[in-house]
Amino acid sequence: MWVYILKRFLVAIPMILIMALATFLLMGSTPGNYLDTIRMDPQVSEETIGYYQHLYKLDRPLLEQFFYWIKNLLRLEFGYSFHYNVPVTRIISARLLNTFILSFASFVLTWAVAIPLGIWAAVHRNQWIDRLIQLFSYIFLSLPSFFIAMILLYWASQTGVLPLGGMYGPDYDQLTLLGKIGDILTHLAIPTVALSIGSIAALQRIMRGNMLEALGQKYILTARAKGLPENKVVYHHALRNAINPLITLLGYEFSSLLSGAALIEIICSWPGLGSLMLTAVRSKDIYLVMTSMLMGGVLFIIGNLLADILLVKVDPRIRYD
Amino acid sequence: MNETLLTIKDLSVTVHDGSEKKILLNRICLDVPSLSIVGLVGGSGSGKTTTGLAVLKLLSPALKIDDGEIIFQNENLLKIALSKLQQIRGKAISMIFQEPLQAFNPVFTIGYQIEEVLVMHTTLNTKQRKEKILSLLDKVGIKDPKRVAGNYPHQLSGGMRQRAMIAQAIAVDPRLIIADEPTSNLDVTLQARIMELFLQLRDELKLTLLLITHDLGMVSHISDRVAVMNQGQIVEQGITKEVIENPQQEYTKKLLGNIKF
Amino acid sequence: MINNNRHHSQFQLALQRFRGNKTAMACVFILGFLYFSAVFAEFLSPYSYKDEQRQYSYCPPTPVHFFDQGRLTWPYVYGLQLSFNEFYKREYVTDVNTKYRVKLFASGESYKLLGLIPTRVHLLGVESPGRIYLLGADSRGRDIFSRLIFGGRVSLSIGLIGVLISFTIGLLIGGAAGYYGGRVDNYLMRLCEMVIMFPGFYLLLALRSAVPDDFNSVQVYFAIILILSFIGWASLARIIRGMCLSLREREYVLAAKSLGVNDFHIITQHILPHTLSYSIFAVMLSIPGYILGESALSLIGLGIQDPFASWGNMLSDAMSIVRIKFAPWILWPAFFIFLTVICFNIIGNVLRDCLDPNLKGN
Amino acid sequence: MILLELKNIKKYFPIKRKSWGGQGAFVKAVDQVSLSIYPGENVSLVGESGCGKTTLARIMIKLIQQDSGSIKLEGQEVANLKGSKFRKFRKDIQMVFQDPFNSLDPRFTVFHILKEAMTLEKVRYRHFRDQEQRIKELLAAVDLPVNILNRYPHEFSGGERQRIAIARALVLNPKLLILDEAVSSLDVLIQDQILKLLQELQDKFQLTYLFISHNLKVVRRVSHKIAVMYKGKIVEMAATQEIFQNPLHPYTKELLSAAIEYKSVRRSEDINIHPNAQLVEKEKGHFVLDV
Repeated sequence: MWVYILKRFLVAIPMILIMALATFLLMGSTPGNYLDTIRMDPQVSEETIGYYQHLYKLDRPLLEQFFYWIKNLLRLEFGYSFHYNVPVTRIISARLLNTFILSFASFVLTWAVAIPLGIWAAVHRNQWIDRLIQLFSYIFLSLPSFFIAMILLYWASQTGVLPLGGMYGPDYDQLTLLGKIGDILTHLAIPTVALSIGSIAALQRIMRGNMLEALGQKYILTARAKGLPENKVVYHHALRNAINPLITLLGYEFSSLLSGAALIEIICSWPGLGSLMLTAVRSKDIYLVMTSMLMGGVLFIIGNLLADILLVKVDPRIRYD
Repeated sequence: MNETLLTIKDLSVTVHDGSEKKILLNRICLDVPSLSIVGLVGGSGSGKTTTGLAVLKLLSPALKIDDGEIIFQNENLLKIALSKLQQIRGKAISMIFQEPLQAFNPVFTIGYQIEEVLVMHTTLNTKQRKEKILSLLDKVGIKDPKRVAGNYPHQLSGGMRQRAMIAQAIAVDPRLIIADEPTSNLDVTLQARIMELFLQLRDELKLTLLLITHDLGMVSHISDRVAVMNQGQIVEQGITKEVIENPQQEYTKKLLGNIKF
Repeated sequence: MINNNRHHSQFQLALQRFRGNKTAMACVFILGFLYFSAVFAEFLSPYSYKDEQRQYSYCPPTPVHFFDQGRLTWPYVYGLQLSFNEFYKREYVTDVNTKYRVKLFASGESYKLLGLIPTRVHLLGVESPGRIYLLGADSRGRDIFSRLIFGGRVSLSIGLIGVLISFTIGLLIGGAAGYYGGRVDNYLMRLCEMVIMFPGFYLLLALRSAVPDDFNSVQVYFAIILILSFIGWASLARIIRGMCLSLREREYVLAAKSLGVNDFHIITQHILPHTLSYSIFAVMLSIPGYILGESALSLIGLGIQDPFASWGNMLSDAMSIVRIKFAPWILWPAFFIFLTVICFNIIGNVLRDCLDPNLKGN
Repeated sequence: MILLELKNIKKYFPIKRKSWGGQGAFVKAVDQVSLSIYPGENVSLVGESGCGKTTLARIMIKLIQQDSGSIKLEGQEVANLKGSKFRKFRKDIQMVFQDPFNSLDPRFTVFHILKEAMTLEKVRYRHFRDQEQRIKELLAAVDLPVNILNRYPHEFSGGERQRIAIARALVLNPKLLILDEAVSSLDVLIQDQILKLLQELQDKFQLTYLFISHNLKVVRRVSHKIAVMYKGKIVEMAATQEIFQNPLHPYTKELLSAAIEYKSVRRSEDINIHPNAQLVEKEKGHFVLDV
């Protein structure tokens, strides 16, 4: 088992580096860099620009900059953010946690709603319930997540029930621990729902398809022929098989969650990696972009790996090789 | 011949796919005397599998049983309540299917799937069930029952899987086994061994066997009575020797012509 | 054997089944109408996308009247007066005595129909001082209805061109990986995984940042298409690779080889046609991704720049709750994104069911 | 003169071992097989799944490359044929595959399927007229109505599709037709018709058949010589009557008793095959693998 995990990481490292190099070259190849924006600011003297230039080796050719960055990386030194003037790690770790919270909340909501809905629709196939769920799944599948976010925010502004974006209430610091959690949860509501509606619809359709396929298999006939009651046949034999392909989806779901989250974060001003990335990209803050790209990639690899390990536990036909 | 265990009288089944209605079984009559092996022979699409599945009402929803009776232990299986029928399925009557790899649930071990029958139909405790499973697997000629019980279906060879399937069928000493093409996917030599196992179990466990197959040669060697089916009708039925020696129906003659030497 | 004289290949049978599905055909009709209006945008829209009237900022949709004191007349519109109420908020009072007839084929801004025929004719319009805002105006008083049609031109075309590019790349890479297998397959699939691996949006932002800032909107438009198709081709390549792997083993491919048919013919005659007919639904289902991708980028200001119109950048106006409250009509572009995306989804799913009857969900 | 001569053909498939090297084990799919097929004398290769009969067939038709061993077609080494000689080889040996629902491209009409078979004789079948005439002639030969030219495979039954596949294989007037389990997935009665059809075609087109099957009963009527294969080796080869009357090798006995009387032979230990055992001629034309 551990050999397999090691192998997966060994394969993933070069991939991330290649991706990082590609982004670095892309970022670097465009004319102008962060310092140009500072130059326009009259108060900043020429020497400080020179100092920064030297410090971050911005004057050196691109490849050298990249290796310089890699060298720091090995020393877990992720470089300096120009825009925020703090080490990159400090900004990113907080933001990463927030993005993780949002992604995880949306993930839990999606799976808690979509799986039972999918099973229920499959078991009541072609009855009006199934048709209704299918209609809604088409609608929610096609509603752009940013539109849902906007409408929810608008609704919240009219009814004042939920906060209008952001992560912490004004009086967050005075609250007790429980109060703090409650506050974050209320702020989490809108972005999570906006992020999950699309994936709930998609997952529900897949779950329904898998259940129908499993119900059509021969071993369901055998289970009935053994005299097992109907719900044991459906919820034990069929469900166990229908879940497996979803586990593989888990890995990719994680990456689409991250990218989906980014957009919603920006709309609901949720302080996550997405909004950070947007400002970094806008201000060409190279190291910030690189590191958040790296973190996004690492998060994805871990998610993928967890999904694969879980799959091996769930489906005996799959081995480690 | 001793009294009949199972009687199928005027069984008619139709399927409604899309607009038209197709007749699958047309007034099927079949008697299965107890302790006998009855061969139900027919080409693909003759309705032999539908007949086998109809006995335990395992037909897919699209198929409708228009009329007919299936009398088993003087009860009409088509009319009794589902809960009562579930008592009979796997206990009094059990089934064996053609493709054991698909007929076993791929994500549960063989031992677990056999145990399910024991849990359902017996009051044995866990330890007794474990022993029963190992003895069943041994009875069907599996050399290493412990390993096989812990294995998943895809880890066994074709012959081994079919033996496990048979072990599952005889788990609760059924009176009747309906075997739908049990050996068609196996190699010829394996086929012969599985057939011998059926004969041995029939004598040892006082079993009655309804053998559904397309291979008239196999049936002529093994079964006591034979029924030949074509396009949803039983064309000819009787003691195997008589039917083989002087077949009345054209279709049976053609089938026989193919295996004469 | 069925011996009717008209013989249909499985693909034609699938199309017949598709035509039988009323909802799917309705979606095809809607999309057809949207694409038609995108092509004839200049003619159908009363005003050009950049025709600003600051004094009509956030003007509500102007009602069109058909009855004048109870009598049916040629449809007309009332003039509007701008006034500020006590909170200095803009208000539009309808000036009952100035009427403007709604003219069909009115002359308006000159343009080149289909880029060829210079003309000034617009489908409908109102004489100059009057303005007709069928769906209201945006912050700078531009007609939302016109900008919607022009915006459609961008959003709808991005979907098609983007999918065409990523489909061709996917076909080449997926086909090569699938047909030749072995190490080629291994490397190409690692490449695909790498592209899929990265969260799309970060990649989108990073690639977008690589686009120089002095690009004008047309260059940005093509840059976005390239970026979106760069992200999209990998998932298509995997689908096509899976298909080629299974097709390669089919016995009719072996038979063709034994009949002396060379590799090129086998690929073009046997492998590609199957892949194409099966990947149509994958293509249909991936178009929404491009449309949403563009809208997302434009929404946060990295996509199509003002004054050009795209459904995404029109929506960026609606990012503030206050504006939604006072001018809810600025949400119209979201409806059209939703409409297009749901049509493609329905068509894609119905196509998949028609092509693989045995894969039918219901 | 021997039509097709195989001289100790070997084909081993490596089993995927864990990547840390070491001598990987091999599946000996085809293990030093020699076989000679004479014109007009049908040979059957009979064996159970995994005995290597299909691999051997695909080697003969050069769909798979053998590790070692020589193949001679009418006395001429086939290994490195090029250009027109290779095309002649392709024309002389054709194959009919097992699964009728998989061996015809569902997108091709019957005309297109048969026309594709003419790729190697473009000159002779340049004009549509010649093509149509040849196709009609072949369809008649396999008892199929002539008006099905623009029909698609999904409109036919299993038996009809197999007839189309046979017609396709005959387009180039092959000398040897390999039937890889060509009838085993068909219904009993249809199997009978196809075997009768093959017997008629043999005289009309001076064909020689090589049957690949897992069941002795099926090939009994149509083959003159039977070779029984087990674990990649031919364990016994003799005239059909000889094999059925007095089988010598234990495996053949087992195969026979299972196929004919459905009785399995109680065998104490596994039949062991010496790695380079050779076929020995015990009686006139009756070869058995020496132990």
